[in-house]
Amino acid sequence: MGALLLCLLVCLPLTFILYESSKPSTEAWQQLSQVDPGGILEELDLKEEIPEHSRLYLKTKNTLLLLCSVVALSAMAGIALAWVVSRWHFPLRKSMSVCLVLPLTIPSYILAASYKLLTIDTKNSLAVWVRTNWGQDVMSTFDELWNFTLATFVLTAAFFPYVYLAARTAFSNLSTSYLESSQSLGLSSSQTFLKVALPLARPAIIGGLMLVSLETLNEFGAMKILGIDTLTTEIFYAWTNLEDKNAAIRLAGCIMLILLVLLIAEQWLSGGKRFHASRNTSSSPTLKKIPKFKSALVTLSCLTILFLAFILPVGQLINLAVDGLEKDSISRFLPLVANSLWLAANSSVLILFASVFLAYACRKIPHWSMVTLSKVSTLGYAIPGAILGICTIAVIGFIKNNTSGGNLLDYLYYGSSYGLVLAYLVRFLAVGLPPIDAGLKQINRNLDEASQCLGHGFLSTFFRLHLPLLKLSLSAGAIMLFIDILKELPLTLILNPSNHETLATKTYSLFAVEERYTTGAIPALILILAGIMGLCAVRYISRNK
Amino acid sequence: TLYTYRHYEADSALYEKFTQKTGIKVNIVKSKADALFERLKSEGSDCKSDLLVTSDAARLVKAKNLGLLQSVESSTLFTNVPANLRDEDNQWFGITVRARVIVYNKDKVKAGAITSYEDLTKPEWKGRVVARSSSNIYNQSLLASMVANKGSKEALLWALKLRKNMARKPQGSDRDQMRAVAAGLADAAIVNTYYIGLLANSQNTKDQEVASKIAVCFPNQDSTGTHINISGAGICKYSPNKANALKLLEFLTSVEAQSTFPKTTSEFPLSMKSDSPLILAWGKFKADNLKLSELGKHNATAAKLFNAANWE
Amino acid sequence: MTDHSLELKNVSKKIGHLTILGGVNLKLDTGKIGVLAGESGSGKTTIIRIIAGLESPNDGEVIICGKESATISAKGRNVGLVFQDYALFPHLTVTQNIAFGLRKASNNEKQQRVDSLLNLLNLMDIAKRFPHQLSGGQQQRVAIARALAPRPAIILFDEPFSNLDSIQKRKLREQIKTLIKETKSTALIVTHDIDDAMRLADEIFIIQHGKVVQSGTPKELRLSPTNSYVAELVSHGHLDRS
Amino acid sequence: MTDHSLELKNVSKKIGHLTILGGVNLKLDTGKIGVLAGESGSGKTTIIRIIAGLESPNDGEVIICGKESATISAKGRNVGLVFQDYALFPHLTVTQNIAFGLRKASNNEKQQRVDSLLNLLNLMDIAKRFPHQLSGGQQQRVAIARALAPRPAIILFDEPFSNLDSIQKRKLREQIKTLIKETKSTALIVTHDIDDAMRLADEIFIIQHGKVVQSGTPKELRLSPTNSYVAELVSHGHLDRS
Ligand SMILES: Nc1ncnc2c1ncn2[C@@H]1O[C@H](COP(=O)(O)OP(=O)(O)OP(=O)(O)O)[C@@H](O)[C@H]1O
Ligand SMILES: Nc1ncnc2c1ncn2[C@@H]1O[C@H](COP(=O)(O)OP(=O)(O)OP(=O)(O)O)[C@@H](O)[C@H]1O
Ligand SMILES: [Mg+2]
Ligand SMILES: [Mg+2]
Repeated sequence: MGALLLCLLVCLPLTFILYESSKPSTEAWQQLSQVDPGGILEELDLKEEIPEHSRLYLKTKNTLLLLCSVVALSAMAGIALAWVVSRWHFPLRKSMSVCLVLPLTIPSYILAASYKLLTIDTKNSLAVWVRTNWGQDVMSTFDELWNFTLATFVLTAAFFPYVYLAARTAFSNLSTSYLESSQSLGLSSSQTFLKVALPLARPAIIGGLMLVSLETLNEFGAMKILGIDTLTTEIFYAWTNLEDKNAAIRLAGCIMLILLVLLIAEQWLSGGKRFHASRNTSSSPTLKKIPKFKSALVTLSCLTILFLAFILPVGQLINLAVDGLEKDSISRFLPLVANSLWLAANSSVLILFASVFLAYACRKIPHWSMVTLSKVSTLGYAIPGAILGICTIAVIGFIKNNTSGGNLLDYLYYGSSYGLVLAYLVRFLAVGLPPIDAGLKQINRNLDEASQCLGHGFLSTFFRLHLPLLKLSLSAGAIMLFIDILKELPLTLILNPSNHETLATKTYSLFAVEERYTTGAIPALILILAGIMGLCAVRYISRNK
Repeated sequence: TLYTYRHYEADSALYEKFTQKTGIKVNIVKSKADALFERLKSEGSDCKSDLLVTSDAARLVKAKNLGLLQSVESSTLFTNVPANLRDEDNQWFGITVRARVIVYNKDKVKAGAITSYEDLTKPEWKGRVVARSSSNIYNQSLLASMVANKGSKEALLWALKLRKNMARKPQGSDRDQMRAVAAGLADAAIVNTYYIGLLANSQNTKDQEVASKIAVCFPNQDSTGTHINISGAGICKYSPNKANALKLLEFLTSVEAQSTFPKTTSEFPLSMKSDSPLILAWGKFKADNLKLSELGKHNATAAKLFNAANWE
Repeated sequence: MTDHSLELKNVSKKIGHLTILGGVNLKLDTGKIGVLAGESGSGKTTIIRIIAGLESPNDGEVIICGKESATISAKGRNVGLVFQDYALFPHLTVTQNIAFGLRKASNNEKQQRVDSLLNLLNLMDIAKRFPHQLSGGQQQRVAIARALAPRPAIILFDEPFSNLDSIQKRKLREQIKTLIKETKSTALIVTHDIDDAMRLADEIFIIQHGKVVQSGTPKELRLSPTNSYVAELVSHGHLDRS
Repeated sequence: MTDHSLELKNVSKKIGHLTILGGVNLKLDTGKIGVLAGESGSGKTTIIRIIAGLESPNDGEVIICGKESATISAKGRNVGLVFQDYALFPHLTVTQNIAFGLRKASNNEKQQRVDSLLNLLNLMDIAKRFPHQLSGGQQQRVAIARALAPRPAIILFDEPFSNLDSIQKRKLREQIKTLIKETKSTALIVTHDIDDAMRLADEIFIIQHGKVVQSGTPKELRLSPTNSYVAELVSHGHLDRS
């Protein structure tokens, strides 16, 4: 019942999107979906200028290309690192295992900006060199290729920790006896990985990959900075330039269509064989000893990835901030820290509760409708935050005009930040739910039954059995939620009450709007630091629980 | 409450100054322009906001057309803000001015080689121009001004030819265009004046280097004049504190406030006169005295033309 | 005296199109020990799970302590169950596992009960360990202790001695027998070991293909088996020696 | 003839401060069946795991097929192992579980081998099921089939018959005995059932507190047990009948 209510809350903006998309198409939509819309070129006898493909086709192609490459790369990096960290013995393993989550703390647009700053000179001189050698056309292609590669790289660096975290949790929850029996049947460790560990960790990994896809699909800032056009940038184009909200929402509908395909694929991939681990997990897996040379190599690759995805951009920020500090002081940003942390912590806890609740409902009522319901409630993440924001505003307006609950809504959304928390809930359920769902799936149902037979009810079983066993998954979810909310921008920009700024909005206004990198680097660094603090806090709490 | 799209730090300082002077507290909600409009629309008569501040005249016209603003009669405003920089119905008023100019690489282009926006469409400029994406409202307003001045066919041809002369796909910010010019990737770019100022005043040595390599040309001095635009504000239709809002708006256009803009954000004051060294160095120029409300009218057309011209 | 009896009336269970139980009838009086025997896969565990309320039958009645129990959840049945694969809680120590079902007891009572069970099952040395640190037989004994702890009216054992060595098994068998007789609870034991069956049972139920093919005291089964399977099964038991 | 002998020399194992094995000596010739018996928690599983290479001894030598095997990983030992808790792969069907160790075989060979094992262990009806859809005894038989599939030189069974009914057990016992004698592989079987031990073993090793306290043929043990524990243990076996 509560699950239904939760879904309803999430579905309101979604329904709004569906409703809007079902309206007849507008002129702006033609602008997007046709070559030579309105026949302007044809009228002027400029037929040869008519492009081959419509905007929509090109952007969709871009989006899908980017999606595929980022997802593939993140999967490779995330899974490989998680496996190595949870099963092999090499120098710095423990610190690596923690540090590889760090790239998550950098907002993707900051990563993009910082890489753009780092590479722009190289790119420009390379482009000149390419032109002098191969001519103008090649340079154009080179330029686009470079942007695309850089975007793929930046997004991968920003998002692979989602896969890493999910996979690491799954791998450490994996019962050793499966791996041992595979070994005793003569399979090498790489075969064991492919045939046993990977399939068993698949639900969790797919959850992580889903997050990466969602993030990639609705990435706006980084795409703008790196000059890549995707469906999401197109949404904003339709909304602000063509001044047509309907077309924008229709585009959001397109993205959700892609997502629906992904969701069905996910269901198809993991749904056919619904299995539950039939073993209880045993703690502290034995780490595999590997040759010195190999372990050095592993450490080195981990360090390289960490360097590229975290140390280098942060170093760049520190460098900028040192310049900025000459003119500015840190103190004026400090009040923002408390503000942001409070908001992020509150919302994370709330979303975590909601996620546990939903995942639990699915376990108790394994009916397809329940599962679908829980899947639908994660769709909120697919919509760009800004669109979700205006949909929320529209829904509030609608409710206020038709009912008398206006004062409460006013208080929630304009007088306080609770409305923002609710909006976060709609958006970030997709971050909280998968790790917890996957974690719950790894708990043998036998244990539930044993607890029941010993006279424990629903709640008691949950608190005494599931909560302790879910510790790892919960902390992974909490880390992702906390950091994600801390970074969240478009929703916060649209829905925040007056005089309410967070580190993210501050950083954004300095970094992206004013392009004042030196001053902007200060709140950016504080933001990253706050993320790291949150990470430590979550680890601390989960250790002592 | 003030709804603003301007995210500039310097603005906050001005609001603080205003509070000191009058004791009126200013609450700020920063957001993207179109999100602000949505918010105002949804609030309707139950409005929480008094003053709407945003950059680009086209957006202000849009706000007016959406019925979000109200007319005000204020002699102070009438004297402070020139007629072409405010609304005919006095619903919105300019606060600062920026011009959209052409910058070029000093080493590669002779001074005087470019005189107009149209020059860049000539065949000899093939592969030598860069500009940012058409989804940027500054470009859209520039094209809208051409539609207003010369009609949509000419405007389309201009966009089409310029797009073909571009060295690369439109991308990045105005800063990036200047960097490309400095690096020799292209020889000319279309940018806003205050970006040049921000680059030149930057603490970053690389930025300063870029600024030193480029020169500014105020185009179309012999014809329509250089395209200018404003940041402006209007009082919300259902403002709960209209009197205070008006005071703030008057303060923003006052000489005291105006004199700060050239220094902090490198924007022109409404009077176009300033003792800021950079702006002095650029010298006087003839600005397009098209009524800015015209821009709003042709904005939608401009967007379609860009689309037709395949200028992403 | 409270009624701890157990009765299944025509219980059947299907999973998909597969009939796992096809009308099981079974009756066990208070204080008696029943044994379910039968070949692997014949449905013994399923019967046990239905009695415990972990699975609901497609048809038929389950009467526990005189009450029709279809509507009573596993939690409310006052039935203890030793799982075939133990299902020990991996995050709890042996002591905590055993105390898990003692919710209402005071700390002192808990302590006493756990201690006496640790003693009974010879687990004192490993009371502080976690399940993954135990040998197979030790895990099995913890599972038995855990099920006994809340003193359920009816105790169900699913292959409780499969991982114990014969000496220990014999000892435990006698202890459990005494315990059940003393507390006047009812027990239903699944075992593949006909020796166990013969020695423990007041009544034996032979299951074949999801049905009770014969039931009776060990002697009865021995003397007049209904079919060759039962005959072969009981012929290996050592009733004579007990 | 290849040398499939197995020898442990003074193997000891500690976990933390706990001595689990204190110098185990054990020798088994090619083609022989050895049985490890002993009370629960005495260290039988640990010995098996050390031989399989899943655990490394703190001290002593493990010699498999004539080679010192400390440096050979579990993968390279050509040793099959039936786990006490089966450890079936939950994501694979019965067929896939059994075929798991057959990597180098052609598809045709695989098919044949799996079929013959399904037949041997009477699993044909449930070949397409997943482990969680199986009864305890069925799971156990799948585990045995999986270990036998790659025809390892040495097969280790950890309580392989604990969940099987006596009729099936007797049948399987004989089949495995024949199989091992035919293929001239070596087997080491852990069992708590002294009956099994007496019938299967060429050599029995009695483990007590992490040490081999006596070893010998079933007859030898029966006739001259070294201590009262061994005496009690073997007295319940039915050597006479075999
Ligand atoms: N990780 C561990 N930490 C501490 N003690 C352990 C650990 N693993 C096993 N032991 C102890 O080592 C001893 C030997 O265990 P092992 O599993 O070899 O016994 P076993 O002979 O196989 O017993 P069973 O017949 O009950 O299976 C047991 O007392 C067990 O409690
Ligand atoms: N989820 C399921 N899907 C399909 N068949 C199932 C499922 N669960 C159990 N079965 C089948 O039901 C039958 C009865 O299973 P049950 O576990 O009750 O047997 P059992 O008598 O306990 O056997 P054992 O002595 O081997 O434990 C078996 O043939 C088993 O394969
Ligand atoms: Mg069973
Ligand atoms: Mg064992």
